[in-house]
Amino acid sequence: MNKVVANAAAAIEGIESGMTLMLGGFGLCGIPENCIAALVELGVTNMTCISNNAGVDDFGLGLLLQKRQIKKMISSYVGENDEFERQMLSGELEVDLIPQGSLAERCRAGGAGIPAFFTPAGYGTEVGHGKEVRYFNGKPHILEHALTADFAIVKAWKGDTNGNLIYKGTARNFNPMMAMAGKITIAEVEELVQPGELDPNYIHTPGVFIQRIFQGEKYEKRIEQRTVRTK
Amino acid sequence: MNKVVANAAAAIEGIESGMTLMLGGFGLCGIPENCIAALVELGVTNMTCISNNAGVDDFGLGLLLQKRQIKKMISSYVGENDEFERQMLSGELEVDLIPQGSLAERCRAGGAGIPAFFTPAGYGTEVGHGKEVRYFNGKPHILEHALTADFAIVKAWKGDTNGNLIYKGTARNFNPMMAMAGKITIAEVEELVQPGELDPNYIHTPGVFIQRIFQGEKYEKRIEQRTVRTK
Amino acid sequence: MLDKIGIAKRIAQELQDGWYVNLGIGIPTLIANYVPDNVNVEFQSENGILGMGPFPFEGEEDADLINAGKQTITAMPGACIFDSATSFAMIRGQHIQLTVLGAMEVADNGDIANWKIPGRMVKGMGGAMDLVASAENIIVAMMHTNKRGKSKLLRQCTLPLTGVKCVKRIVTNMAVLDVTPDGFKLIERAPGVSIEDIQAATEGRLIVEGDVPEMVLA
Amino acid sequence: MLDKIGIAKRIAQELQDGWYVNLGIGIPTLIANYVPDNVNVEFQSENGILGMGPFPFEGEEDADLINAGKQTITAMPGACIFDSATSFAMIRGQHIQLTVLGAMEVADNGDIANWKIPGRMVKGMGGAMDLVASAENIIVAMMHTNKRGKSKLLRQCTLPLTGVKCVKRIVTNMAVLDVTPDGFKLIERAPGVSIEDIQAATEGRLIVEGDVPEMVLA
Repeated sequence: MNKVVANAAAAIEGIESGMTLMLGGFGLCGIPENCIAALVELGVTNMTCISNNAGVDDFGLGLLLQKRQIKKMISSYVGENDEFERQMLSGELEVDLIPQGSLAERCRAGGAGIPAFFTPAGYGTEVGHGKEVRYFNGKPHILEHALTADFAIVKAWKGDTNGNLIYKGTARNFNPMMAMAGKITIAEVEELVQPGELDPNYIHTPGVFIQRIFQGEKYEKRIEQRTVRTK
Repeated sequence: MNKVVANAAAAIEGIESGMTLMLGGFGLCGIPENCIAALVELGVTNMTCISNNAGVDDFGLGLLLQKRQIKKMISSYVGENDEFERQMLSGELEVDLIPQGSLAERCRAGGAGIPAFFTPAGYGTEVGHGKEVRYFNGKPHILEHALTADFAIVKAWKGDTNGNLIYKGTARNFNPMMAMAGKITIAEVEELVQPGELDPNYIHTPGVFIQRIFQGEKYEKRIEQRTVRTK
Repeated sequence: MLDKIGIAKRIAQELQDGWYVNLGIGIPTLIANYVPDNVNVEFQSENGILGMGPFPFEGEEDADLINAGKQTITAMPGACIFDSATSFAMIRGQHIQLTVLGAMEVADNGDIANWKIPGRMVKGMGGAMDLVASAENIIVAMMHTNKRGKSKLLRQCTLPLTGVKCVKRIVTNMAVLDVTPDGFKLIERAPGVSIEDIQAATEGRLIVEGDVPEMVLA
Repeated sequence: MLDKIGIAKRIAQELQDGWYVNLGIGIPTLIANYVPDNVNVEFQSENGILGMGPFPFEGEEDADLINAGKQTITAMPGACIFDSATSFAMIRGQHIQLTVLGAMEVADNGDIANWKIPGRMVKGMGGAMDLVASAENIIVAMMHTNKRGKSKLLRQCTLPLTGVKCVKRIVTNMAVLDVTPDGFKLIERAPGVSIEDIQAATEGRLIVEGDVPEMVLA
């Protein structure tokens, strides 16, 4: 068994128009830059993308939006992207907005074989419309279902050829849950190492969840809100 | 705010007869030895203990069983303990046996504010009796509810005074989930350090889940099945 | 009348030693700058960090270390990093003692709306729905009226809700108010603001009992 | 007739390159010793490790590194450690390609019983119920008959079930059998065991079609 592929183009082999993808990241932090570029290049269309955000106009998933490759977004917050808002309000883009915690938990559930669970988030709001309501300890909860994807694409800091991953800082975010929830999960990493080079005690994503891995290149890691203080 | 207490006796202050406790560990691996000893000393009775196993006759929770301090055990496997089996078969001890994965997930759910979830484990068996059944993708699942405890007691390798914990090897097991599910969670650690000494990227249990912490002493770390090969 | 910093300063007085606190985007973020000296709190950012520190010095920004507002941040000694599922386990499991967030509208039964203006603006709820559905202690930080001078403290929300009957306290540029079964109860007035001013700017039911003190800001 | 090692060796032939495999306590544990040379598999132990290695050398035992049978183990290069919830996320989420476990009884519809003898023995199900409820590929490793010579391959289980209609294949000291809609289908005979021997030792419906080959063990 060899999980290592040469590059992003090889990693996304088998991704076809109309499929559902999960893409890790929060804002532009921890997004699979190499694979997104390869998806633009590949030109697949009518994609359903599950991702907490939709990038910005000219980076991240915004690149796929520009090219009209996305049919539907499943996200929690899309406030940084004018093109997104335009396509959504004009009806060109289907959008399913999900509370962030429910999105994270639904991805985890999809990977963990939990088909559905109850959460209080969204009760009494649009999010709860049409969903089963049940009270626990006197408090209303709604039933939410697991999310899975044809392909999940995650970005890690380091990975070994077994697929074990370590993320850096808050670039971890949704990546670990999405890694669990892909029928096929692709990991792009800044540094690919041999088995034994990562301490087994500090692995964030066990290799069992990863089917393909490669070392990405030219990470831009764009900062959305550069905030500093003066010395 | 100071989470640090002097020792096990101070840590278990407020634990009273009749309460529900969660205790981390798998077999004798990763069990809170110091706090168990202190509970024997304290002499509380009629306890409900949620723990994957029940120790062996003369170590771990077996010590509390010997002293008849436990009214009810909620566990997945109790095969290593003759006194346990005797008390259970004679009816002195109430026992609720739960599939190991459901036990882990129910503790996590308790800590994560998920009151209930569906799982396939136990469908069509005694475990499923009386529980709601629902089909997802044509497969039967049962509804399982969250578990919480008055006190959760966990054992970690290293911890800082903020309550951040790192476990070592397979001594991790149930400790992280139980740490989340205690109304009050006590952590005993082999080495207590200052904030900043543990790398934020490799914390297994965030300090937010821990209310009391202390450095334990004289860890025996008994091995249940010493298996070796010859050079 | 308070400015945004004044609102942040007033809310900072609510912080209690040992609390874990989630601060929303906007005014709430400013609160971190005004924590009282004798109070230790840890700030959680729902994208996955506990123990957020101040912004980095110029040149020390790390693209892999941001807060929920996508701003570059630093980590305090004793911080920890976690994934989004664990982050919302903390929130949903009520391990965070206080949530402070902004709002477009608050109703006098505690309903809140802050994520959508149908047909005009949809940014998404982000973590707000999880936060308001679970937090035991929710303070809303906002201006008392919107840009057109219309009250944001209503009898009923007109915008799609973020959560129902969840807000406990509201701190605006004009007042501190608590949500009670009978409506907004006026707790404090901002410096120089009269009860009449507040009544005029509040559309929801307003309860004024006895002397309402003026806020004292450090 | 096979001994326990023979059963383990035969099951080892089922392993496919790249699989993640969970081995139960007892005979299944032995399988790790007989993995074919050209096959790479990783063993998962449900207490929280992937990439389990052989037992440690004497004096190198680590109390903090055990398998689900509470035995001291080692970790292979590329191993990883995780908590029990994540471990069963792997299992329940069907990320493990093969589960091998022991049984007291198997019924010819795939039901399995292995955790309780009412009034006499209750060890608990451990992870077995999660494993059998989710694994797509379940092999039972057991003796064909119990200590009193009674068949363990039944028309119906008499003991409390661990899982329903889940077992795919059974490897005993006498035979390899698959569970089919019409009962146990005999796939292979153990060396020196006749079809009649197997028929006599099998209480459940047994399907014998054509020539049934004898197992070939390396």
